[in-house]
Amino acid sequence: MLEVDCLEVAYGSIRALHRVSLRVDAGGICTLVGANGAGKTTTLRAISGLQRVSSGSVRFCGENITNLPPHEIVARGLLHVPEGRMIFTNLTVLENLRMGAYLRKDKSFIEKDFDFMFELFPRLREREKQVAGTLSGGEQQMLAIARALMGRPKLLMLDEPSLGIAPLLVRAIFEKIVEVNRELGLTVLLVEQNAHLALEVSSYGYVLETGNVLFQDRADVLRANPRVQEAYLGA
Amino acid sequence: MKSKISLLIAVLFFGWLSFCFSGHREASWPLPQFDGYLLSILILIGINIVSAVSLNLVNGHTGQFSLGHAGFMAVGAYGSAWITLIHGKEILSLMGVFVSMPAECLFLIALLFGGLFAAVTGLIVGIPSLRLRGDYLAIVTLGFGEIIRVILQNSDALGGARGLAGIASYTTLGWTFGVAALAIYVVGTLVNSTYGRGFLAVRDDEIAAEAMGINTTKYKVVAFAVGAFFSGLAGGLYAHFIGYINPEGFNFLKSVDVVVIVILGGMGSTAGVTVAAVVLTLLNELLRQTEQYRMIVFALLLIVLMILRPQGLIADFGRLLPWRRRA
Amino acid sequence: MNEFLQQLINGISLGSVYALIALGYTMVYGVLRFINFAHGDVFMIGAFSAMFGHSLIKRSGLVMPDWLVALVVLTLSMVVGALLGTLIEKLAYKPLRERPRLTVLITAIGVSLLLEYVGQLVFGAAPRGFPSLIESKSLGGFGSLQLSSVQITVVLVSGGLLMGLRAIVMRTRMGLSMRALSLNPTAAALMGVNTNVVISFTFGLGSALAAAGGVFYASLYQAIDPFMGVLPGMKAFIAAVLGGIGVLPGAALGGVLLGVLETLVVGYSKVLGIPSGFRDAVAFLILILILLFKPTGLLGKAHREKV
Amino acid sequence: MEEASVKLLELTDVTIRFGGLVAVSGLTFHVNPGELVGLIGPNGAGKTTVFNIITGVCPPTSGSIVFSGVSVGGQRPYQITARGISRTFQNIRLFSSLSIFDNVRTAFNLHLKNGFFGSVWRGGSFRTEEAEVRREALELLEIFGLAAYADLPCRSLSYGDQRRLEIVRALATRPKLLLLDEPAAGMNATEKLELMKLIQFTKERFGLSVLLVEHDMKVVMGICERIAVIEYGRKIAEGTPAQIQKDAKVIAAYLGEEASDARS
Repeated sequence: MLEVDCLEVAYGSIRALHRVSLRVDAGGICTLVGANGAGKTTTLRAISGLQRVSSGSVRFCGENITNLPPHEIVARGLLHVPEGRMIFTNLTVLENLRMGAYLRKDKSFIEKDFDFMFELFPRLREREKQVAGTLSGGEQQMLAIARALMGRPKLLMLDEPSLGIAPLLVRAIFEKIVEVNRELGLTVLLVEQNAHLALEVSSYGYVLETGNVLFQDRADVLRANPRVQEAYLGA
Repeated sequence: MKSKISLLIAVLFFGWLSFCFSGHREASWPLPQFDGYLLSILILIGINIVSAVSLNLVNGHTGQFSLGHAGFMAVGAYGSAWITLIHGKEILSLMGVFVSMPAECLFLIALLFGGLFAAVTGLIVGIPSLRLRGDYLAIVTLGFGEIIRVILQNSDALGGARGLAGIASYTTLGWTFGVAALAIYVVGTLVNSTYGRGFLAVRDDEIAAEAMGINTTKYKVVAFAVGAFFSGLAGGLYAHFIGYINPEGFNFLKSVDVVVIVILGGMGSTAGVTVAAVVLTLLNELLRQTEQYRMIVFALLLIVLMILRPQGLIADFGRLLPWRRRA
Repeated sequence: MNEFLQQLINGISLGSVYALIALGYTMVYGVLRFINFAHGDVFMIGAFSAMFGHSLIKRSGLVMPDWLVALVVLTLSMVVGALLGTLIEKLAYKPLRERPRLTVLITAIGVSLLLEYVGQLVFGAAPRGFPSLIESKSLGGFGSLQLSSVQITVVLVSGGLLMGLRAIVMRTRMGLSMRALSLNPTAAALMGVNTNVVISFTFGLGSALAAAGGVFYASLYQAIDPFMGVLPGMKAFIAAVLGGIGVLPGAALGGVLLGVLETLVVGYSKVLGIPSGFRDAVAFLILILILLFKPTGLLGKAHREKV
Repeated sequence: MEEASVKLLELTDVTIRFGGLVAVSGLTFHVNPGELVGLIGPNGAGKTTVFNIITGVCPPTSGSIVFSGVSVGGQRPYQITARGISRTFQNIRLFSSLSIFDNVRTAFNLHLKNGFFGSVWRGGSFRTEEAEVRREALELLEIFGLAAYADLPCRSLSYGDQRRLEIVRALATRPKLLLLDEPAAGMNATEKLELMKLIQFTKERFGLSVLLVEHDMKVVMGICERIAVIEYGRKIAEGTPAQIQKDAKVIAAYLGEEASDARS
């Protein structure tokens, strides 16, 4: 579904990504793990058009989307929940969801999808009219995911959904991600520092280090890989 | 080291110029006699060098974009004219007994008074506004400049909107280029020292500068005061060159004139700004017949420059000099 | 008391013009975080378009009721303003999207000077009389209180435009994307918002309001010149800062407040012991005080720099 | 009295709020002279905020900060640097328009005797001082292997070297305590090994204490003598690397719940 080929990104003279290649197959959950500064976020930003790619290509559903502006990539069904959630703090929860459906024309279905989101995340229904900035970190993350789902994506990219969220909620959010993946058949590309949890829910994984893909394998194989454990536990 | 050599050459050159013209409005040997028009252009060039080099310390080296430069020039112009015009006779009669060149001494006192008064104004404006950054600072300094103008307009003792006329023509090429040499020397040496690199550090990254032990507020205030002092001197030179000043002559557009020179020369480049002062003063003269086109040209210059070459046209001028070329 | 009410009315009518211009500053600041220095000159162009539009209609021999002429002229100048605003954005500011804000500010000063001096070249430097679009008559009758039809119309129509703007921003899809963009441009782009289109629209809308402000200002003072936008432009910017830059109701509040304060200072200059010549300094003094003591403005919120 | 003089830096019950958000709450911890302490925690736990509190960038809402027996809470960053705390930044903050040499030279500002008038007058004492600064700056650059590039613009350095230059610049302020904010970010395995050596070398060579914020466990566990773990702005554990690796709370919060059974 998503094919990234030899992606290179440079900030000024500093190269952030060196020829990163990865594939995400339809229907699965794929994880990118790696330390801070390894280039995970940059990879997602390059895929969704937020960051200019200096060489290499990104293909989505067979179509070349390299260096297209973000709104055209969104229009093709690739949605990105960015690091730090980036919800619209001064808009209400409902308005945030409405923004998620920005490009959709099917008005009646949008209303139905609001209900679906509120079923998926009941906490959001309680806060429908509230300004999103007043939500807790976990609720904001749920809102960010729900907002992206409102765009009816084919592929959802999640950047660090556990960032700054209490462990109990992290569990809950990961369960939702799995639920969405199973129920809607939605493909997910996940970036996560909590490698164990992320690999537990995923089918396939990539380990990034300083802008390079270090390993790639089935998630359960990666979990058993001593070098992955070492990187995360420092043992 | 090499930049110090070019600085020294510049200072020597202007010093020599000022020596040639000391005490007279006309040139003496070894320069040819200038006619009045050429002379006045040269003096205007010198005054513009002073005000642009001093504004560059604030806007370029320290990165604090000020749009109120004309206000400080006004303070210097009015301050010095107030001395020569209103208290001139008293001071002259006091000095006449002691010194052989009373007029020059009077002018020196007047210039210094204007400059110091402008510096104090700079401190008053600077200390509160330097908590602000970027475009906010620009607007507040513009506001202070306008307030200075409005105060002058409404002070009857200084002629109100009519201004002051009949100011003695003390400004000579010697004085002008003497002050220009001083401004270039002070700004040049300042930023070429460990202490002075602090100005550039403040411009590059204020938070990192503070973390490296630099009192950023103090640096900004010093830049403001020194910049205001020299623009005050420029104002004093201007007043005693034209002989007539009014508040309208120091409006926002006057500030823009100087800003254009600094931007064209390249913010933070003393050599570039000096050259730009010469070029733009000449351009000004060329376009004087077609005054209505002059500002259009300047405006287009600003826009095109910002889009294509924001570092200025002549910023790297110094590197073109043979002794500064690097392998 | 009557005199105070009179000053208040004068202040509110002037203030509603400031409010219209201030909205443009605030909207542009909201989406692009820079001060569009040329905004006051769009205001000037708006006034000139109204003047030419008016004479065009008169010369064409079309018979229209006065209110319709006024409406057509106002609409025309707003359209011209909107086109000019989007054009300026496309040519001068768009190439600088990723550059430091100061670069954009300097460009904006350049654009402002360009409009003023091209205006001077085309229209001449001397002030021209502005036609009365609506019959100017006194609606007095409350003792010595003078209410002119022009003042009332200006206040009412400005109020209407403010309501219209509020409706666009709060109720339409475009308004939603404008708000989203000003809160977080990255997230807006990730929702599928074409940021270039929204930015152009914001410039157009703000500039149309400035043009309308120009028509009203000219109607109040009945004279226009190429530099008429400089001071009202700066004052409107100050109004935007006073109300909290980036906050729409703040701009409206700041505009009216500034208009009233300024008029009161002039009206009571003798009592206060300040020469009326300080009228223009009042606004700058307010700016300096507000930036020093409450830099976020009356209705604004604080931003923090990330280290 | 006796105890206070033993600890170099001591934070007591430090809390900071931004608006409604409590970023750091009731944090108490210390650094002893000559110690290398690590500060770890998940992303967004408030580690960089702790640095910003210590260096005066964000003054704490409540609590006390004592450095070398003097309370430094509420002082401006440059004053705190003058007392002997220097730092690097998570996202490198060099003076981008200055050369490598000038970046280091600028950090000597604090100790200059010649100010404005000295720089303009350029008398004997000024020239002696400039020569001294030059010598010391080059010496520092020499130690870190950057002297050969001294005149190049700092932007021309590689990422790892820019981080190194930031450390050199911080050392030029002659600190007693060096704060390093994620020095290993963006480095590969070899560079990280070099960095670890560099930090230990720097600490010994200049007799410093070091407080290190770092994500890379290998680096932290490898060189720190003591580690404090924070989560949601609270300290949840403190101890030697070995203790921290066994701490159930840390494993749950930081390494992921499944970490305990994945290790074997």
